[in-house]
Amino acid sequence: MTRRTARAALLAAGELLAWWAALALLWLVLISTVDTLERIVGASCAAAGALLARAGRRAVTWR
Amino acid sequence: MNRLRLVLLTVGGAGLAALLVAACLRLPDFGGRRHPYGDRAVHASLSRHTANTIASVNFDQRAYDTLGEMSILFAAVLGCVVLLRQAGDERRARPEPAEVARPVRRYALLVLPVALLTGLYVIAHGQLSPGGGFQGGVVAATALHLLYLGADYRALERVRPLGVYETTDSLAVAAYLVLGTAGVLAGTAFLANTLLPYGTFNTLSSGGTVPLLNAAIGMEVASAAVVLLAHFLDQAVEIEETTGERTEGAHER
Amino acid sequence: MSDALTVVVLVLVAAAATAAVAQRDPARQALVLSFLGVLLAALFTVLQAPDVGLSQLAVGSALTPLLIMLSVRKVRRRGRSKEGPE
Amino acid sequence: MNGWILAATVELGGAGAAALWGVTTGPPARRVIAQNLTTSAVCPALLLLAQGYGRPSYVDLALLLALLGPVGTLVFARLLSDDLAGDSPSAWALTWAAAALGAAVVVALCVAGDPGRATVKLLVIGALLIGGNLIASRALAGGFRGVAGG
Repeated sequence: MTRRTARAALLAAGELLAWWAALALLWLVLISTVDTLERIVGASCAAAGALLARAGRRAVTWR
Repeated sequence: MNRLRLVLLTVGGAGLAALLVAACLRLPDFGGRRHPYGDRAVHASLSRHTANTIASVNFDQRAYDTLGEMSILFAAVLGCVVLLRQAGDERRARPEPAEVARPVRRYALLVLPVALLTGLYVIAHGQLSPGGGFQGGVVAATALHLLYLGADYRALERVRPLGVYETTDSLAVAAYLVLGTAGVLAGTAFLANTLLPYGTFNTLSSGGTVPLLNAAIGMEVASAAVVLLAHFLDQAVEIEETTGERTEGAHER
Repeated sequence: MSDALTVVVLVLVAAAATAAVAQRDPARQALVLSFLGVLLAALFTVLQAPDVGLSQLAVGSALTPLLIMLSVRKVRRRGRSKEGPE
Repeated sequence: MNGWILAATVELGGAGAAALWGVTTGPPARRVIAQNLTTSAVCPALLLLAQGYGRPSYVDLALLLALLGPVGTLVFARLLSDDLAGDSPSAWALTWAAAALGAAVVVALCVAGDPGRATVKLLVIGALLIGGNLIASRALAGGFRGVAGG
């Protein structure tokens, strides 16, 4: 049981991390000049996007 | 009655046409070289380190006008919420699950976060490049509705707690007002851009309060659009009149 | 010479706006309206007003069609329930 | 006026007039196809204009259109699915021609500009435009058959 939950948590973390990395890369492509604040804002926006991506995926397949 | 309406329309139209022609005759020529207002606006915007002059006009030089526009949107959405509420003779039917073709569903799930990120990018860079709170907020709100288009209404309802968006809407309006009042407390004027340092030109932190006001407007517009569309969707998908309920229910299944 | 572009887009916008008014069915009007919205965004870009163009694009390409088509669906559903089962 | 703006004029005039004619006449099936092709007609023109005016920030308009244009077509495909059920509208030749136009413009702009993050941004816009166009065409050609009440 614990093994299964651990596995599920790992999968969830992996999914979120993959989305976060892809979206953060996309943010770096969209902006023109890169500085620290830009990176921080981009990382948080990518995190919001990753959460929404996972929530949307679960909402559609969970039935 | 019909005739009266026509006469009224003609009189009103003629008056409007006369005023428009009179205004057109006094306009400066199209594509001229002299822009007295534009030059002053650009100068003021550059002196406050705001790269996008339009953002400077909207959120600094004429931030009070934007407050009015924001209140209009807020009041309009409030009116729609009141008008489109579930009435006594209406009942709520569970929305039916829909089977959407697989590529369309995958596209919706893929574009959903990309559109949200683009909306946030447009909001955050309002003072640097074309865009701002309104445009980005609408894009972010539209992104959420890809779930309805690519799957069904139940999927959208699962990621959209409506109360949160209603609260965010009000909080964002309050945030704009608080930022304005902070100017008064700091000893200048309502919504005056003197609170924060102007920052380095053409970076995310430039423009003083412009990015903060932009973010407030972005939050307000995004949640207002979500709330508005939620009530339209409720009416179009869920809410049914109870008259002839049984036959209609049988027909719909 | 660059006026040619302005003229082309202005003529297209005028034609599309007239066509949108001339349609009788709201669903078809919504189709022409969304086309008009995208064209207007191009016109604003040509007139060097990208901020307004972005607003028009954001509102006109997906949000307005969705609002109109949801209203059309509601009206049609109500019309069907008034008639009773077919 | 430079070559980019001239290309945008020709592209916008030709494709815009064709789309206007398609969207205002004929059965609903033809109108939604024309509405879908609007995105593929105007988005490359916006990219060309950004290059012609020398303003990289105008590319954001094309990005938003490439994202939201197909969403608008999905709205019509979903909420008009009853009207479209009779003759499922598909015009794959036109769709692929529009995709080729978008690809050609994006490639031309990538070659003309310096390689860098701006090039990647152009490629992202091109991918969104072509992918969205194809998916919207797929949705029109019976992608919402299983949608009844919702």
